[in-house]
Amino acid sequence: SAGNETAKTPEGEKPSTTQEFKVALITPGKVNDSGWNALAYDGLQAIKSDMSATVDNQEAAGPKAQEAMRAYAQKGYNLVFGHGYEYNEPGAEIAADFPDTVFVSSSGGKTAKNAGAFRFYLEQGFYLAGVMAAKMSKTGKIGSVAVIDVPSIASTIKAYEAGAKAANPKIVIIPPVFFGNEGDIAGAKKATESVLAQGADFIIHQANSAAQGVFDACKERGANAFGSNSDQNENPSGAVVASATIIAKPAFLALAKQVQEKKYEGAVSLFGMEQDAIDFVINPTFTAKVPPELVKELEQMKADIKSGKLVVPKAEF
Amino acid sequence: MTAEAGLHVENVTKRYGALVALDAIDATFFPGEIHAVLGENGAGKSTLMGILTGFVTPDSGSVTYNGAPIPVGRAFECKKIGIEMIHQHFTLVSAFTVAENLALARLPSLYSLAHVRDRAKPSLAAAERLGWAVDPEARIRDLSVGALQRIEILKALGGDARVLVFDEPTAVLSPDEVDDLFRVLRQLRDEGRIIVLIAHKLSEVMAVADRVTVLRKGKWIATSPLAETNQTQLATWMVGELPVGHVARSSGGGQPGIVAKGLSVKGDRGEDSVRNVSFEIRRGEIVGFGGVDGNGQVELAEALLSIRARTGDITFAGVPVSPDHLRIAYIPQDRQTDGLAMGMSIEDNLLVTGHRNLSLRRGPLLIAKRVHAWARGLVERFGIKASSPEEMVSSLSGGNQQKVVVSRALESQPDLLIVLNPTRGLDIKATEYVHEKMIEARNGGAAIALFTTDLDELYALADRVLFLSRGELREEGGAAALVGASR
Amino acid sequence: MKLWNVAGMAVGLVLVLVLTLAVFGLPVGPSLALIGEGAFGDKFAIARTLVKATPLVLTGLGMVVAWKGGMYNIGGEGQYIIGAMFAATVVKGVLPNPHPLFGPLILVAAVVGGAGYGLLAGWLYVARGVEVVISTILLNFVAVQLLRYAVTGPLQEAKRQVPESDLVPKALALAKFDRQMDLHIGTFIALAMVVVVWLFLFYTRAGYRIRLVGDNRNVARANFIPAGRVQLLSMAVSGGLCGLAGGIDYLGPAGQLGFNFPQDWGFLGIPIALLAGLNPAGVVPAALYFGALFAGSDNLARYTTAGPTMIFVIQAVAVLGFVGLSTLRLRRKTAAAGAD
Amino acid sequence: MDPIELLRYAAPVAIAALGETVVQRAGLIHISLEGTMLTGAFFAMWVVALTGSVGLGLGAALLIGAAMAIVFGWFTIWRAADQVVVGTALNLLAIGLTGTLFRSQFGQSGKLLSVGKLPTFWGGLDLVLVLLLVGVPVIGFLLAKSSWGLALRSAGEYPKATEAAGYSVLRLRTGAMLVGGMLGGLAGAYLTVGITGSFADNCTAGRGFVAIAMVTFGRWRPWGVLLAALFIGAADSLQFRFQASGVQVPYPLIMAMPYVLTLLVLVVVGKGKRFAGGAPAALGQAFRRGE
Ligand SMILES: Nc1ncnc2c1ncn2[C@@H]1O[C@H](COP(=O)(O)OP(=O)(O)OP(=O)(O)O)[C@@H](O)[C@H]1O
Ligand SMILES: Nc1ncnc2c1ncn2[C@@H]1O[C@H](COP(=O)(O)OP(=O)(O)OP(=O)(O)O)[C@@H](O)[C@H]1O
Ligand SMILES: [Mg+2]
Ligand SMILES: [Mg+2]
Repeated sequence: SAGNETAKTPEGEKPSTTQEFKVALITPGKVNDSGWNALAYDGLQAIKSDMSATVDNQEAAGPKAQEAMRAYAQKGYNLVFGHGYEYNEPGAEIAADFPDTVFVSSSGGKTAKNAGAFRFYLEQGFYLAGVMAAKMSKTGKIGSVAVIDVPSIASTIKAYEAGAKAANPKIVIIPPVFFGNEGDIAGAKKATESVLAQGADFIIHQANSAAQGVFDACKERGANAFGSNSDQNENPSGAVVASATIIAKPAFLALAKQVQEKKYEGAVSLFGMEQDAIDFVINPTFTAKVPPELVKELEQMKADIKSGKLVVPKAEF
Repeated sequence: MTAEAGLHVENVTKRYGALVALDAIDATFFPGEIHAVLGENGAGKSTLMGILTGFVTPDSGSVTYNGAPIPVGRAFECKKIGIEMIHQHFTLVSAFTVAENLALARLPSLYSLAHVRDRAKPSLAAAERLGWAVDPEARIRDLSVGALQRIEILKALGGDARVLVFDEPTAVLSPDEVDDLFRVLRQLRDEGRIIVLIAHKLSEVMAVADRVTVLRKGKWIATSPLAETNQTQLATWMVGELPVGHVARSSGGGQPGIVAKGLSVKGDRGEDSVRNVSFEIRRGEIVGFGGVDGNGQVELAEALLSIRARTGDITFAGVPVSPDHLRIAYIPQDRQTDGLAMGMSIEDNLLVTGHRNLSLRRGPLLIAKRVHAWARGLVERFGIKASSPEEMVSSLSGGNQQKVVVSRALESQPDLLIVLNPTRGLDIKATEYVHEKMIEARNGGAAIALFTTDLDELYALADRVLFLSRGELREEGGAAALVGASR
Repeated sequence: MKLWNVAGMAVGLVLVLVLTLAVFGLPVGPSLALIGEGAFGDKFAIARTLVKATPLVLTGLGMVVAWKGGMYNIGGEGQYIIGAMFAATVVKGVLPNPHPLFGPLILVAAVVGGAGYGLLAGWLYVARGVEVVISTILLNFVAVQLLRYAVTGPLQEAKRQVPESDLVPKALALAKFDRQMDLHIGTFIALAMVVVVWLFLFYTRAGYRIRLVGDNRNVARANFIPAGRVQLLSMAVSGGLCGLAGGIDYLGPAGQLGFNFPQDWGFLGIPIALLAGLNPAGVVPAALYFGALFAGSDNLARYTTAGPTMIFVIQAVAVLGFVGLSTLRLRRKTAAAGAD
Repeated sequence: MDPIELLRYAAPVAIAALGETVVQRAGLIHISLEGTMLTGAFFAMWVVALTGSVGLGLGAALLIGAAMAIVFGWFTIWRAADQVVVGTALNLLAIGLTGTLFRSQFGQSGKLLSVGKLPTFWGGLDLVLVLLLVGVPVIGFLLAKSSWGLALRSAGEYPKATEAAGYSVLRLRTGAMLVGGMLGGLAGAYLTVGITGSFADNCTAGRGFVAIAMVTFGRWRPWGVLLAALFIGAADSLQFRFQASGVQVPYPLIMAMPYVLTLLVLVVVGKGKRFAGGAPAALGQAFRRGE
């Protein structure tokens, strides 16, 4: 149909076979942010290596977002990931113009025949972090630091707080502090210190590339931090006690396979611990300091989450 | 070459393009004398002084000081051997304190740790010697012009200069300040320095100079001990024979025009530039304001234009001047700063008045066709030498630039026309044409204020002649009045 | 500018580009091919070039008007954002009844918003003596935060879940010619504005006065032209054009407001205006040059590992190369003038 | 907040603004200060990551800052090119250069970096903070009283007077740019090897622009500029405090506060040259000899 007929293969690229499977990723930020965007990039690379697909990625947001989506579709890409809620509605709309391309956004609720969304249930990991923090906090206060107040971030922090409250109703939760600028490590550090100054001794973050600022502040003040998005337990600061991680590969591969096998139908799918897409990993060098009962309890909770016995709260967006 | 003490100028010539600013000038300035240099505007005084002090490089000729040639064209090195110039236009940083300005003028060595206070010391000591009370911490912008002139002089004295060239230091001073300056000049002279003084006012020259040299249109005219001459003689040397006879007098007694009463105006530095003047210009009359530059002409003109604050009344035809019922046109003194947008074309510069011309526009729009035709017409009628009206005004010669300013002002058919030196830089034919046009405007009922330093022009055009001297108006004419001889 | 100079400049800029690619270890041939393909490869690519050039034409025109009036407006970015926010406000207001006839009204709102923000900087200068360069830097920051506030507050989408405004309803979005192509009628609005601004500057009294005041304030003063008011006008027109750019990007390619809405088009108006020699007509080729460069380097970033940051290097070098080449030319000119 | 901590977080802006004070006093506006800081931040981090020596890192930042300043100066001072255009381009260049190098050196999908930091003493002071505290009075004194400062300021006020006094405006301005560039580089370096020990794309986050505004806020005086930077730093801390104690104000509005405050100060100070000093009269104007 129209999309593929008019699209040409760019010169200088290897000649395309009809079977060639092409996947693109569009991120709202830089893929070297060690967080949200980086994990999607890793997912894309997995599609490349495991399915020998042709992959490409571009950073495009705002007015450039739709243009980038169209650009890939015009080139006959089979699957275009838009890594954020902001790609959902436009994706569903553009999908109508490019019936041979599938548009999938990370989070969001709009679907079409060839457009949909998938969402990582990172709240599960954050919930467990909240439990651990509440049980281990000496000051009885815990907090969080994040880059901006967007729903995907706010929802994880809510889950962290819910976990903490569930584990210890008396725990004091310092409201999250936002530092506003993706790369601003110093800002993240200062924000963290303002939370620590309120007495918190456990901090979780959604700071992406500025996370080092959070860890650094925790280390200097002898507080504990949780890693997020990826496994940050080995951070040289030594302040990370555990990480709530997204394992992007299975989700990305699963979606790509569906598309390749032409089985994709616009849907909103959720990837959580059940799909091995989310995990909560305690820092091995820290295990000694964690009460064995707590380790056990956390393992049990993971199992309960997987079995559906425990449902972690999450916001819709 | 004489090894005599003093500063010797021999056969110096300086050209600017076709203009010969100095034509084979010889002059000698001796230690222990105050040597005045006289001449009309544009006679070449500043150019000669610039050559003496290294700011201007002559085309030919030599300058020696105590037998040795000076570092020609290198002001900085001239300063080192003790030759300093006090400029006509101050080079003071207005945001700085007095001490900072004095320090800045002392020979630079950026890395010396010398404190501002230390570097200002010699100048401040000189102030003390001269009996001037100077507050080193005062800001330049808070000072009166008289005080500024003193700072400008002190800058030079900080370096123990042996030759001091003063370019029109009295132009902005009050009589008391002038007297004080002269006291200092004499004191400096008595210390054995060479003092060169440029002044326009003969009375001042008579009061202080030991010797005078007169230049006219770039030529040496005379050098004489003061005792062997008098004001009339000097005036004649300066301006040549006085023109006599008038052309095309107005019939006189036109309708009432502008009446100014008790007008006082401040200059840019807050000095009293125009003091309590009153006069009338009727419609159909050209009133000429003679006098030397810097005596309040620009300030008075701008006050008449209502673009400068003033005290006193100005009425036109009996009602207070207001732009709403009065058309005013202006030919400014300095065409490059106030008259022309140098980055624009001839046509655009004509449009400065033309854009208000109702026949050239429809509502907010300018009608291009008519504008082009109109501009072409002006260019032709005024003989502006240009390939087309689209040409950049900056590529025109000075005279043709002047024609652009003059033509657009005359063309706007003003009720009141204020004109400063309208023919500066114009050739004879163009001058005649401009004069004709001004008379035409007068006959058409315009009231015209003509400020000019050119006697020929003054007498050729003005129906009545007044003289501006230090911001005051005088009725008496003649060469002596022109050069501000009378007090 | 003589045709010969333009050609020389173009060759110089291509050389600069080649050099940059080589310095960063990118294969020059294939990279240039990718850039060329991304900019002109097919109708889609050409459309992308045009769409990218669209806001640049408008912000470039905006800078031309301000700078012609002697106002060093570097607040195009803020004016662009505020313009888009005004447009979004109107859209939110008419959302229950999105009749296409509201389209012009929305763009007018964008112009008004940008003009108001430009006027603010103008007023700060004319009335309070605050340098336009400084005030517009600050106002750019304020605009970014206002946008963030708006999309998490008053302009947030109906469900109040994500920091975005609602998607512009189809009826109000700028018309497109081909659903698969990016090209929208905003591009033609921008081209029309070139003509309008050109007429304004050269065929109206107000435009004439802006040019005159920018060239020599004293002449204006000596001829009863209120320079302050004229400069305010130039800032308003300048801001209005940048605001229009924001409105068009909002109704066209973006379709909604979010944190990432500003893409530096406001800043890039500055080099565009310079490249155009402060001539409205010159803005078109200048914006096309940059539009093609961006579309091309986006393509380079898409299909190589050059990465998005490499694009900035290419853009920066393109501007510096141009400035360098033009000052070289200037110097030759002044050297020739000084000789007589 | 602990005063030393306040100083530490205010230091990047304060150091950059101190340099910018020198630059503006000489009549230039260093629009690419942001980019200069960013390259300083990156190169300091990179050199520390390679060599492990914080001293070398700081040295690298000084050098790269000077290099950026030279490029800016070559265009704007010696070629009289427009300061805004060149500055904008150099800011782009800095983002591109640091981003590209960062990726090529530390991986496409990024890495949280942690490199060695400046050692502290006396309860949190470090070499750079001491330098800042010493630098403010020293630069203040040099500007106000020394030969160099006097000549430099005259170049920012009335370049013709500078030349009449026998100094080269072009050289003075180039010197000022070197100081401004080195301090800009150092300011960036302090972010990466002083405060965080880490680098991320665009980690200066607009501090260079804030520094430019703080010079105006601080009325072109080193002490004033330091106070302005501390004020903004304190406002920023307060802002975080608000958030952490649950005060409900939309945080973008809080983040706009420093800029709005600066604007308000400028409106109040306005044209009043007399109120604690005004802008250098020739600020932002290119100087061409013989005009
Ligand atoms: N830099 C220059 N370029 C071209 N012409 C010049 C220059 N400097 C002076 N002239 C011309 O040389 C002539 C002599 O000028 P000069 O400044 O010496 O006159 P002056 O006697 O000092 O007059 P005034 O009394 O007005 O100061 C004038 O015609 C002037 O226009
Ligand atoms: N030749 C002139 N002489 C005296 N006053 C003038 C002259 N030309 C204009 N003015 C006055 O200067 C002011 C500004 O002139 P301008 O041409 O802007 O008036 P305008 O036609 O009302 O324009 P606008 O539409 O900008 O108000 C007005 O008060 C006008 O009366
Ligand atoms: Mg003179
Ligand atoms: Mg009017």
